[in-house]
Amino acid sequence: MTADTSTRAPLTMDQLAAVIAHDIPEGSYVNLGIGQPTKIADHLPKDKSGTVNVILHTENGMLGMGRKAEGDEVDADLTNAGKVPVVETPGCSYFHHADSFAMMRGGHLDVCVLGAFQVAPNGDLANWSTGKPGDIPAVGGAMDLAIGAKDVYVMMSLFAKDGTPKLVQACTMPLTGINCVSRVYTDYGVFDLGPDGARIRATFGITPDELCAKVAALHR
Amino acid sequence: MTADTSTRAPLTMDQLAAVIAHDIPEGSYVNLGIGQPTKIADHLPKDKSGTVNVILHTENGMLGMGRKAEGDEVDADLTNAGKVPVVETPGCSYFHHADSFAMMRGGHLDVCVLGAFQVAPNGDLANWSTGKPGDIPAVGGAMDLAIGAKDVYVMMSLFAKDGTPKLVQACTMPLTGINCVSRVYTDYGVFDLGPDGARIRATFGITPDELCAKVAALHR
Amino acid sequence: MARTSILATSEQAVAGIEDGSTILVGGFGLAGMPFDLIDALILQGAKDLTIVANNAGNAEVGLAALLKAKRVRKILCSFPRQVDSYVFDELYREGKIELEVVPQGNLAERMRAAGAGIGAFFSPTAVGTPLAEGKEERTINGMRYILEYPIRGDYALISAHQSDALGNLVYRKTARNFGPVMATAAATTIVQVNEIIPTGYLDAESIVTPSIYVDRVVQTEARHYTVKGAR
Amino acid sequence: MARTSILATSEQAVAGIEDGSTILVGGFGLAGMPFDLIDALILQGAKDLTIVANNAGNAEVGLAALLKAKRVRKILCSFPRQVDSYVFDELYREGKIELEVVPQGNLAERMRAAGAGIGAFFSPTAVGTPLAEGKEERTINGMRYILEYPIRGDYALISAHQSDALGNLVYRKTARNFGPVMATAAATTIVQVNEIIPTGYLDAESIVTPSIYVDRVVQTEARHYTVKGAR
Repeated sequence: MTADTSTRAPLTMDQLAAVIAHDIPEGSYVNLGIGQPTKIADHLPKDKSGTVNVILHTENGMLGMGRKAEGDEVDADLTNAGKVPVVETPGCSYFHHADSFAMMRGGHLDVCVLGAFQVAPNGDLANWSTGKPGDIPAVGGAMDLAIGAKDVYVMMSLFAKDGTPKLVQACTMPLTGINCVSRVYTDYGVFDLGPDGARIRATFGITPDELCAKVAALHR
Repeated sequence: MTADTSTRAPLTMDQLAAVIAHDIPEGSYVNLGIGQPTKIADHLPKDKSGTVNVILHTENGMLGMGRKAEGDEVDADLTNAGKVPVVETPGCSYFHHADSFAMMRGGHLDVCVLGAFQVAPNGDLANWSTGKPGDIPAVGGAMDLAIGAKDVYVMMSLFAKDGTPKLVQACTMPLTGINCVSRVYTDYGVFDLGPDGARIRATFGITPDELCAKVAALHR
Repeated sequence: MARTSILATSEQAVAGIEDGSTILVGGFGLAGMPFDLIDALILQGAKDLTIVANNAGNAEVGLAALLKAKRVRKILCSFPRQVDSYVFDELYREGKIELEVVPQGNLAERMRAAGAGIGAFFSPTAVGTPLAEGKEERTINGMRYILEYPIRGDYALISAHQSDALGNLVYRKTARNFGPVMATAAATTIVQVNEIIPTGYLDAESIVTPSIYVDRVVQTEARHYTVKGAR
Repeated sequence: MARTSILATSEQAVAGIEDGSTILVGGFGLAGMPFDLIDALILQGAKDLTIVANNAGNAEVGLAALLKAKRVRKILCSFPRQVDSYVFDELYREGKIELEVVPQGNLAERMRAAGAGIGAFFSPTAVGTPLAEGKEERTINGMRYILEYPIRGDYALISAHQSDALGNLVYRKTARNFGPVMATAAATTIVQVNEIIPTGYLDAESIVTPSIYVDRVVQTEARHYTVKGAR
């Protein structure tokens, strides 16, 4: 564990991305979900030669995805799962959608990091639909990603805009997957989910006691 | 239909191979089973430029399989399903076993020609095991091939060594597939299998009446 | 499947597509979208279509143009809502298009099953979620799975990078996406390619879609769009 | 799966294989057979093995040598009996090896299912035959299917043509056969290649097995055998 539990303030999402990046073991195969998790790519540790030793999977059909493309590098045939143009890295490979999702479903990726609306201590995840009437349902690869790696991490702000915690005792929004999340990274702390519920792994700018007072799903 | 029903004598297996080759439409994708059916490849019609316009599939992972390799052409990495070294044809492609059998199972091949121990008028096929105790069972791709094309043809001698017909009212040997054979090519005649049973399409060196007298599964 | 036809125009390539057909449309966002085939299909006039695709169109090109022309009765896709899916959004809110949302991996695997002759398969994706409601569930070796059925197309419209004269295809980068899967899952597969090259010029080891899956090919001018506002 | 190890010898490559392991062994006849890995496994000594392969060995090389060394308790394969399978034939007739015959396409698809996280699938192959006895059957859209379950390996031993330093693989001609499927279906995939080349030298469009499926690679001298008496 690398995060200093005595941090003065909650982390920004960029700082949190750096924390997650540091926790991903070298040599891992990783899928970074659309949204905040894509920031993690900028913080992955480099070796002496400047090489990032984590291989990124993008579910639209590539291993060894590189950074966002700039200027002349933009190639409409080469995008990430968020449809943003990206570049190749040496040793990258392409495959079709059935093969790409077989790679996830088959449990071959080491880590997948996803955003979330709600997570519960039992590992249930809600991140595809707020369930509000009138919303257009759109799941994309969210349900495949939720079960698509040996470890599924969530990266999110701990509190919603209305101040309610997004780590909840039981998800009330439509589920993306059940018992699938093993760790939750938030601006106020990191939580390991297991048979005993959510265990505090680190806190940022808040004490464990203060956190437990604010988040009913947490207990010491 | 091309075979002359007034042939003086039953056909040799090479002559029968030529009859089958002539019946395969130009442009077809075809799998020729191990054994007698491989002879058909030598008789496939050529266009003015000398090109065979039938594309051969071999279930070990290739479309566009060519003839047997000779001398220096032999490459241990390139064999047919009978493990005989073969050559490429222009436009051939390679794929792995799961993709190769998906191609068959998915009904993409036009014609598959198989040998048989027994065939019944309902299209049941027995060609993988005589069912004798002590025999080592070995099925290979036989059961996949039996359902592996839009049309499954059988090529066989009409009579076993003991003189009994191999076109039988019901197969007594272990089945390879059910209701799968649509046409049977034999040295004495060609039979279409359909809802009304086996219909004589051509005879070789024998009259339809003589044939019906010898083969109980046939009737006029 | 009989020999692949190489056609001169996109209009010829989409000829005969009937009203009410189910059409698999390649592409992930705009990468791999068969723009010319769709434009030709709009001119051709087939209506009351069921479309299977990953998205429900971006801006007003490709699939979005087909939706805008009111030719689509129903769409099966994984991710209709995007920054620039306003054509679909409006039709959906007005109740003028039916939507069935399918998780992306199940969408791909269900088409693969159709092409591979698999009757149905047990998938772990979506177990315990609203998208599994009404579906058969089974526990196998302690894991929960949902039974999923094949998705077949009457037609597939896809794009590829190159075809040889036999119809063997190679793709380019992540534009490959659904193309190779859809090619196996449709009764008639229609492909637009950037280039048709003589048979024998593609590496036999590198052919991604063998010609057996390809019915019609047309060479078109490559058009590239990126999704505006993607981030 | 952590980064692929590039090893100096076949002995290192097969280190740690435990007695009683299930091992997927690549090759169709002798094409694609990982001869050096099997020879190293014989020296390594693991016994009581369950082998999954297409055949049950030819002559006395490769898989046949492993059988001859009495290391194999059971073999799952599609086609044990061949012109030169006398090692297996004798063991089988003496009751010294257990045999489970699986149709070739189901064998491949069951390993694919293991690699792809599919819980089980309905296959039309073998319906109504003795090999479907005792298996669950279901009629879907008027067609009869048999439920088939994944086949997983503790190890896969396969051969490929080239690997880059990351472990991406390409194969050569029909020696590709079961390799790419087995690589996905085993907990640990061990590959012998004719050549290891620097990363970046393989065409990204042509890589058949991405490095994620490859755990250990060793470069060996290519050995080629053809099946004697095949016709």
